[in-house]
Amino acid sequence: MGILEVKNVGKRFGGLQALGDVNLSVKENTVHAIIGPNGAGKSTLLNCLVGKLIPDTGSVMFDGQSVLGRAPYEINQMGISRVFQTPEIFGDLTVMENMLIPCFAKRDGAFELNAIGSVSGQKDVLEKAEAMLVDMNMADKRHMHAAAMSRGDKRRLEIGMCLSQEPRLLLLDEPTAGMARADTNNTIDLLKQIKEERDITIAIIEHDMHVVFSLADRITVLAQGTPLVEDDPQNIKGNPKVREAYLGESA
Amino acid sequence: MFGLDKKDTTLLIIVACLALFAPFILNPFPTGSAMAQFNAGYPDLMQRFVIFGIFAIGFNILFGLTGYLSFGHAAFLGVGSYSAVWMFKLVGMNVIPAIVLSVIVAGLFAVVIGFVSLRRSGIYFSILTLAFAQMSFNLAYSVLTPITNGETGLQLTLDDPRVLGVSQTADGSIPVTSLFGLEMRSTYEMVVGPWAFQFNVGYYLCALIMLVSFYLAVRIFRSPFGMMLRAVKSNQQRMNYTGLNTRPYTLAAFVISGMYAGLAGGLMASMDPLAGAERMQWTASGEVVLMTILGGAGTLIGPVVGAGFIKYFENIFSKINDTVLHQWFAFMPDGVEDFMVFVVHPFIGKGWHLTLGILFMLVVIFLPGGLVEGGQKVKNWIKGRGKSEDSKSGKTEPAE
Amino acid sequence: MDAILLQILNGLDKGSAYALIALGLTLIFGTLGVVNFAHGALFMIGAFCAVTVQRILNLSFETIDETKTDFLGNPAKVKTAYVESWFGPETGAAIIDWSVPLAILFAIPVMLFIGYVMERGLIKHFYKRPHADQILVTFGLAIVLQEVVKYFYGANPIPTGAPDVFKGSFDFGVMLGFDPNAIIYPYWRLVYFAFSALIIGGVFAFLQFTTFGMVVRAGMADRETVGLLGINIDRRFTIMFGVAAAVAGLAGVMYAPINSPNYHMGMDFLVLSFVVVVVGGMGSLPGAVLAGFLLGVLESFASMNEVKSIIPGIDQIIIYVVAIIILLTRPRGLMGRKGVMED
Amino acid sequence: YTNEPTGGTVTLGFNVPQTGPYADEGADELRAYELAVEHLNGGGDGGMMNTFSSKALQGNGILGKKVEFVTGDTQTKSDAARASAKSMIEKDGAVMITGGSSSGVAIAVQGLCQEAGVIFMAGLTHSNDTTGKDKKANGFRHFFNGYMSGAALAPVLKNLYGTDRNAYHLTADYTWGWTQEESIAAATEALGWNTVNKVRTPLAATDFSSYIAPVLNSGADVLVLNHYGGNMVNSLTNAVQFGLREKIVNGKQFEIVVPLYSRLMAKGAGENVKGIHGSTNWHWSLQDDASKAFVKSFGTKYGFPPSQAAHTVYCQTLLYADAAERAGTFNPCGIVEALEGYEFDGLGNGKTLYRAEDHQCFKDVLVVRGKENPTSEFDLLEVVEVTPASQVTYAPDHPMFAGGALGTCNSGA
Amino acid sequence: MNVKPDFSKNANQATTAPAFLSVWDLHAYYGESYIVQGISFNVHEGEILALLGRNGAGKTSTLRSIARLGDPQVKHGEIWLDHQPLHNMASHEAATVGLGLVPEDRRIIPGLTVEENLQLAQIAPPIGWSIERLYDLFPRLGERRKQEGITLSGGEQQMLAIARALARDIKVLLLDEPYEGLAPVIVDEIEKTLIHIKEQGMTTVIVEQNAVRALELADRAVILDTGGIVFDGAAAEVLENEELRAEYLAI
Ligand SMILES: Nc1ncnc2c1ncn2[C@@H]1O[C@H](COP(=O)(O)OP(=O)(O)OP(=O)(O)O)[C@@H](O)[C@H]1O
Ligand SMILES: Nc1ncnc2c1ncn2[C@@H]1O[C@H](COP(=O)(O)OP(=O)(O)OP(=O)(O)O)[C@@H](O)[C@H]1O
Ligand SMILES: [Mg+2]
Ligand SMILES: [Mg+2]
Repeated sequence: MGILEVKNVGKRFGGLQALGDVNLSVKENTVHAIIGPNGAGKSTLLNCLVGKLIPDTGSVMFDGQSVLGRAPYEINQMGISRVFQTPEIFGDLTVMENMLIPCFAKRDGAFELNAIGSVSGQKDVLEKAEAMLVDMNMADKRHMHAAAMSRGDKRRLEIGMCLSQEPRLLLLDEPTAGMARADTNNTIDLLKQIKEERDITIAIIEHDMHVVFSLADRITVLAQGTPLVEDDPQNIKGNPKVREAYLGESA
Repeated sequence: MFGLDKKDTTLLIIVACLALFAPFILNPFPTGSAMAQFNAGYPDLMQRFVIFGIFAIGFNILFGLTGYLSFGHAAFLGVGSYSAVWMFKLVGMNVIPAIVLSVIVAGLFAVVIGFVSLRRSGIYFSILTLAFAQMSFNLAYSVLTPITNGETGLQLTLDDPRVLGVSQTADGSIPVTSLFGLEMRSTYEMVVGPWAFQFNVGYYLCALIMLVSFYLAVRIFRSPFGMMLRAVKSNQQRMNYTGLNTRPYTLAAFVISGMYAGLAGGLMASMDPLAGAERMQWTASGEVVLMTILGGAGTLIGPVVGAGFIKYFENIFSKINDTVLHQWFAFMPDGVEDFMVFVVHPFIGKGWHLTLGILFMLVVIFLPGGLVEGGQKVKNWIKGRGKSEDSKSGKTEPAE
Repeated sequence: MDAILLQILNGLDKGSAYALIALGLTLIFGTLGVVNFAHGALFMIGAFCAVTVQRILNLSFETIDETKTDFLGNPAKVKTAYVESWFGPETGAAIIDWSVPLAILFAIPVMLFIGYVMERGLIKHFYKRPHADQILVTFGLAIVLQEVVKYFYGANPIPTGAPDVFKGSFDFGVMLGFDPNAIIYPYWRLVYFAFSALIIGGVFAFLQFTTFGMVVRAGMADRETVGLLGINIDRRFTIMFGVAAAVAGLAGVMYAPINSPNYHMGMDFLVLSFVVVVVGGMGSLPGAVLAGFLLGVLESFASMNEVKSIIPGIDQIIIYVVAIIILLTRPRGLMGRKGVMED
Repeated sequence: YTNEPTGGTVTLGFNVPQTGPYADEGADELRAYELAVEHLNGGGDGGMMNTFSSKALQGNGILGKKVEFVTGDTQTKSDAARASAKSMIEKDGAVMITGGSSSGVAIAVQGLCQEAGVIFMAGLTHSNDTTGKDKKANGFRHFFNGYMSGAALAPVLKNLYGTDRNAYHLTADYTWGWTQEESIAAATEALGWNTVNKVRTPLAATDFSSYIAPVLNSGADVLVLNHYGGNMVNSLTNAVQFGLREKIVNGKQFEIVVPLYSRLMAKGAGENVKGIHGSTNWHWSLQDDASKAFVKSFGTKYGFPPSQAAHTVYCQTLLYADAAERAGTFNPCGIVEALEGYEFDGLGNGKTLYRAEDHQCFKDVLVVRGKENPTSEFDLLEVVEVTPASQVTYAPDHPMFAGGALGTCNSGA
Repeated sequence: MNVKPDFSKNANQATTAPAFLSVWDLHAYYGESYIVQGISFNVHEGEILALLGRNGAGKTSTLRSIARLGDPQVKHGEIWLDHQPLHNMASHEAATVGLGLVPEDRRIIPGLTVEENLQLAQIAPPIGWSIERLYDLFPRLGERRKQEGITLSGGEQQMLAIARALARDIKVLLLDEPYEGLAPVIVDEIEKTLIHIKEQGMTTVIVEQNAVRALELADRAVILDTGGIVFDGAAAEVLENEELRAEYLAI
C-alpha cells in the first residue's frame, strides 16, 4: 500500500477527457516522477489531488484517508504541499514573510487569531524561516518584495515555502522549469538531501530528463489522460513507446 | 515599549501628543482675528476628528490589510449609535455601558453581514455590503421608525423610562451623558492673551479611546494575524494551498473593523445623544472609504489623517461666507478686494464640495498612496537633497 | 391581471432606463475595469445638455412693455426668443418645443468630447492604479462636475419638457380589451423605451460585429501583450470611453422630460447603476441589460400595494434583496465573466 | 447663560442647506437673513421693521449691540446640521440658531439648542411633530404645519370639487409625509370624501411611474401628493405625464392636489403645476403693507421676489431681535418668556399668535393654485384664498400633536 | 564592475555584415533599481543569437527593453531594427515595424479562446502566417481552437505563444525561454520550426536556460551577468570554452 493511492480517477472538460482512468500508487519515502507529453493531464491529476479540481470518477486516498470533497487547506493540513507550474507566491510580501507564512500554518493550523502578539516575537517560527532561507540560498533577498524577483528565484522560493511546511507528500509541478542549470543542480541536491533527512514522499512532474533521472525511484508515463507505463527509471529510458510518445530522438 | 518596535512606539507617542495637545494645535489663531475662521479647536470638531479617526482606523484593518473594500461600513456605525442611544433611554446616562453595547451589537451585526458577504470577493463583495447597508438605511428611515424614529433620528426625550437614573432633571430638562458623573459636555476654557483654548471632557475620553484603538491597530498590523491578512490580499490561492483557511481570517478582520465602527458610533452618540438614519447611507460608507484612501490605505496613520482632512473641510470651509471673505481682503483696494472675493467665492461656503472634489483629485493624482505616502516622499526628497542619492536598492518597505 | 400587466409595462420602461445607464457604466467599469464614480455625473451632464439646448433656443432679447408692471411695480420687460424673431413665432415655437430631440445632436459631440478629455487627461493614468485610487479620483471628478453644473444652473430641478406631440398617454388597456384607463402609458416613455432598445442594439452590434470588443477585452486582461501584437490599445480605450460617455449622455438627454434634471440626479442613479452592472455580472453587456430590466420589473411589482401589504417596506429594499440573492446564488452575477474585478 | 454677549456685538447662527437638493432654498434663506441683519443694524430701508406692530427695534442692532452672523451648511442631514450648529455655539458664540429646510433637521437642531441652552427659531419645517411630540421650550416655529394645510385646504377643495370625491394618497415614507397624510386625510374625510388608498413611496424614489400608473384604475378621482422638494417635482411631473389630468373618472374631472407648495419647487415642475391647488405659508404677491414692504426691500437688493422660506426666516430674525429688546436680555429664558403667548401683526400674515403651550404660531394660511398664464418666471402661483387663522387653529392637546412635552427653558447656566 | 563589451569586434563585423538589430549602450531601471547596465550587441539578418545567463542576470529585462514595454524603463541607449529607431517607439509601434516577442510566462490572454488569441495578433498590420497554416504547424492548437487559451496545458500554451508571434509579419523574433515546460518531443519540434523559419530568413534572439540546446541552434551567443555583457561571440566558442561554461552557465 502506497501513501498515496489513486484509483480509477477520471476527469472531463466539456468534450475533452483530460484524465481517462488513472491508477497510481506512490510508495512512502520515494520519489515518484510523472512524465508525459504536454497536455497529457499531469497537472490536472495534481489538481485532483490537492482539491483544486474534483474528479468525475474514482478515489484518491492519502495515508488511508480520502481527500475528495475536502477543501484545499484541509488537504494541505493532512500533509500534502504543492508547488505550482507558474509560481504562486505572495507577491506583495517580502521574501522573509513569504517564508514565515507556511511556518505559521505548520505551527498553528488552519486558523489562529493571534492579533496582538508581534511577528518579531515568534522566535521559533522566525528561526525556522531563516534556516529555510539559508537552505534555499536566498537569505540575501530577505527584504525584497517577492514580486520583484526573477522567475527562477520565485520558483525556488515557492519550493522553500512548501518544504518549510514539512509535508509528508510534496507535489512538484515542473519545479526547475526556467531555472538556471546551476540552480537546477542545487535543487536536485536539495531534494535529494531532504529525501534522506526527512520522511518525505515526493511526486514530481518534470520535462527535464536530467532532473527526472537524477531523482526518481519510479516513473509513470502519462499520455492522453491514461498511464502508458509505470516502471523503474532505467527501463523507461529504453521503452520504445515512451521514446515515441515523449522523449523523442534527442534523449 | 508596549510590545512595539522603536518606530511604532515613536509613531504612537507622536499621535498621543497630537491628541493630547489638540486644543492648542488646532487653535493656532487668536480668537477674533481674521484667520480664526480656520481654528478647529472646539469640542465638537475635535471629537469628530478622533471619532472618525477610529472609524477609519477600523475600516483600514479590513480594507488596508485584506483588500476587501466594504461599501457598507456605515451600517455598523449607525447600529452602534442606535444601540448607545437606546441604552441612554432605557438604562442610564453613563457612557460606558452604552459604548460597550454599541461595540457588541455592531460586532454581531458584522458577523451576520460578513458571513454572507465574504462568500464573494472583489466588486461582488463590495456590492453585497452596499446592499446590506442600504437596506438598513432604507428600513431605518421608514419601516423601522418605532425603533429608529425614522427621519428625525432617535433622540432622548423627557419621558424616557431610564431605570438607572431620572427621566428628567430637577429643572425639567433631559439629563446629559456622563462618565460616572463626569459630564461629557463640560468644558474648561483657558484664556491666554487673545487665545481661548477649550478642554472638553468628551473630547479627552474620545481621544483616549482613539489612542487605545490606534495602539491595538498597530499591534494587529504587526501581528501574525495582520501578516496573514496581507497574505490574503496578495494571493488567496497560495493561502489555501498552504493549509490556511482564508474565510475565518477575513471574517475576523471584518468583525473587528465592524466593532471599530460600532465603537465610533457609540462614541458619537455619547458625545451627542442622537442617532440618525443618514449615518448608514451609502454616502456615509463612501466617506470612510474616501478618508482611508485619501490618507493612505494600508498605512497606520493615514486613515486618521484622511478623516481629519475631510471633517475639517466639511466643518470649516462650509462656514466661510462672503462676509468673511470681505473681512480677509479688506486691506486691499476696493476693486481688487471685490475681485478676490469673486474669485474665491465659488470655492467656499456653499462651494466647499467643489474644493473638496478638486483636492481629492489633486491628492490622488500627485500623491499616489495618499497623504501619508506623499508626506514621506516630501520628507525623503528633502533628506535626499542633503545627502546624495543612495537609494539604489530596489527594496521597498511598507509605509507606516 | 391588468394591474400585473401594467406593472410589467412599467417595469420594462423603468428597466430600459436602468439598462441604458448600466450599459454605459459597464463599458467603462465592466470592460475597461475602471471603477467610474463619475458615470452618474456623465448621465447628469447629458440631461443638462437638454437643458442647455432649451436655454440656447430660448435666448431672448428684452423689450420694455409699459402696459405691464413687474413685481416691484416697475414697467415690465418682455422677452422674445431670437429663434422666434428669426423664424417667425410659429416655427420658432416649434423649434423650441423640439429642444429635447434636438439636444441629442448637441449631446453626441459634447459627450464624446468630454469622454475623450476625461480619458486622455485623467483616466489614462489610472488603469494600472488600484481600484481605490480610481474611486477617489472619479468621485472627486463627479463632485467637481456636479458643483460646476450647480454653479451655473442652481440646485433646483429645471423643467425640460418633451415636444407637445408626445404629451399625454396611450391607452393600452383598450387595445388589449380591458377597460379604458386600466393600462395607460405616457408617449414619451414609449419613446424612451424604443430609444433605449435602439442604443442598446447599436452598442451590441458595434461590439459583436467588429473585433473591437474582443480587442478591448483582451486589452483589459493584459495590456502589455496586446501592445506586443501591434495594437494601439490606448486609442481603443479612448474610443470606448467616448462611446460610454455618449451612451450615458444620451440616456440623460432622453431622461430630461421624464424627471426635471437637477445637479445631483447622477448621484441618485450611481449606486443603482453599480448594483445593476454587478448583478448583471462584471464584463457582460447582456448581463447588465438583463439585470436592468429584471430589477426594473421587480421594483415595479414591489411597489404594488398588494405586495407591500404582505411585506411592509419591500419596495424600499427590493433591489438590494434581489441583488443579494442573485450574488449569493450566482457567484459572478447573472452572466459575469471569470476573473473580472474579483480581487 | 450660554454665550452671553459681552462685547459690542451679538452673534446669530444661520444654519441652512447650502449643498444638496435644497441648496437654492437655503441660498434664498441666507439672502433674507442678511437683509434682516442689515435692517436690524439700521441699514437699508428697514423692510418689515416699519410695518411690524412692535416698535421695540431701533435699528441700532439688538439691545444696542451690533448684529453679526455666522453661516453653516446643514446638508439637509441631521448629523451635519447638528455639527454645524454646535460649531456656531462652541466656536463662534452664537446665542441663537435659526434655519432649516426640512423637519427632520429642524427637530434635530431644536433638540440640540434645548440641550445647549440657546434659542432655536425654526425655518422651513412643516411636520406636525416640530411643535407636536418633539416640541421644545427653546424652539419656536413661524411656519404652518400639516394640520393647518389640511384645515385651510379643505373648504377650498369642497367648493371646487364637491363633497363626493375619492382621494388617493401618495406619501413620502417618513415622518413628515405621514403627519401630512394623516392631516389631509382627516380634513378631507370630514368633508365627506372617501380615501381610496394611501400608498407610501420610498424616500429615494426618483421615478414614480409605478405608483402613479395604478391610480386611474383604483376608482379614485383625486390624487393627493404628500411629497416635498424633488419628490414633489417628480411625482407631479409623472402624474401629469400619465395624462391623469385629462381623464374623466366617475363622471368627474380627475384632479391633483399638492398640499404643501413652495414657489421654488413649483418652478422645478414647470408647466405641470398649472391649475393645481395647494397651501403655502406666504407668497410675494400678497398685497398687505408688510408683504409689499418686504418684497420691495428684498427685490431691490437682489432683483427677484423672495420665497416663502426667505419670508419665514426674515420674520424669525426680527421676532427674535424684538423679543430680546422687549425682554431686555439675550438670556434664552427671557426670550422664551417674551415670545410665549405673544401676539403681533405686520409681518405679512395678518394677526399672529405665538402660542405658549407649544410654541406654534397661528396666522393666516394661503391656499394657492398654479397660475395658467404666468407673466414672469416668478409668477407661478396665485393666491386663491387666505384662510383666516381662526379656521386653522387647533387645541394644544389635539391627538395629532400629542405626546412629548415642552419642558422648561434652558439657558445653559 | 561590468566588463566592457568587446565592441570593436562587433564594429568590425558590422562593416562586413551590417547589423539588422542593434542595441547600443542600453540602461534600464525598475523604479529605482538599476538592472540593465549598459548593454550593446548586434544581431545580423537571418542569424540566431542565444542570449544566456543566470537567473536574474537581466535577460528578460533586456528583451522587454527591446520590445519597448513600459517596465523596465529605458533611461539611456539606442535600439535599431532594420534602420528603424525602436528606442523612440511605444511597444505597439515597435510591433508594427516588425518586432515579435514571445514573453516569458507565455502571457496567453485570459477570456479569449485559442483562435481569438491568434486573431488578436492579426488585427494590426502587417499580418504573417495564416491561422490555418499555424494550425498545420501546431495541430494540437487546431484541435483546441475553441478552448479558452489559459486552460491549455503549459506546453500547449507555449505553442500558442509562438504561433501568435508568427501570426504577425515580423522581422525579428525574440523568444524568452521557449522550451520551458515542454516535453522533449515538442522541444524537438519547436527547434525544427525555428530552423524552418530561419531558413526563410527570420532573425531570432533566443533566451534559454537549456543552454546547450540553445547554443547548438544558435550562430552566436551573448552571455549576460548582473546586467552587463561578459561574452559576445560565436556559439561554438562557448560550447568549447570550459571556463565560460562553468562560470556563467554551470554546464
Ligand atoms: N479548465 C480546463 N478546461 C478545459 N480544458 C482543460 C482545462 N484544464 C486543462 N484542460 C485540458 O486538459 C488537458 C490536460 O491538461 P494538463 O494541464 O493537465 O496537462 P499537462 O499534462 O500538465 O501538460 P504540460 O506538461 O504541458 O503542463 C489539456 O489538453 C488542457 O488543454
Ligand atoms: N518588476 C520588477 N521590479 C523590480 N525588480 C525586478 C522586476 N523584475 C525583475 N527585477 C529584477 O531584475 C533583475 C533581472 O531580472 P530578469 O527577469 O531580467 O532576469 P532573467 O535574466 O530573465 O532571469 P530568469 O532566468 O530567472 O528569468 C532581477 O534581479 C530581478 O530581481
Ligand atoms: Mg502541466
Ligand atoms: Mg527571465
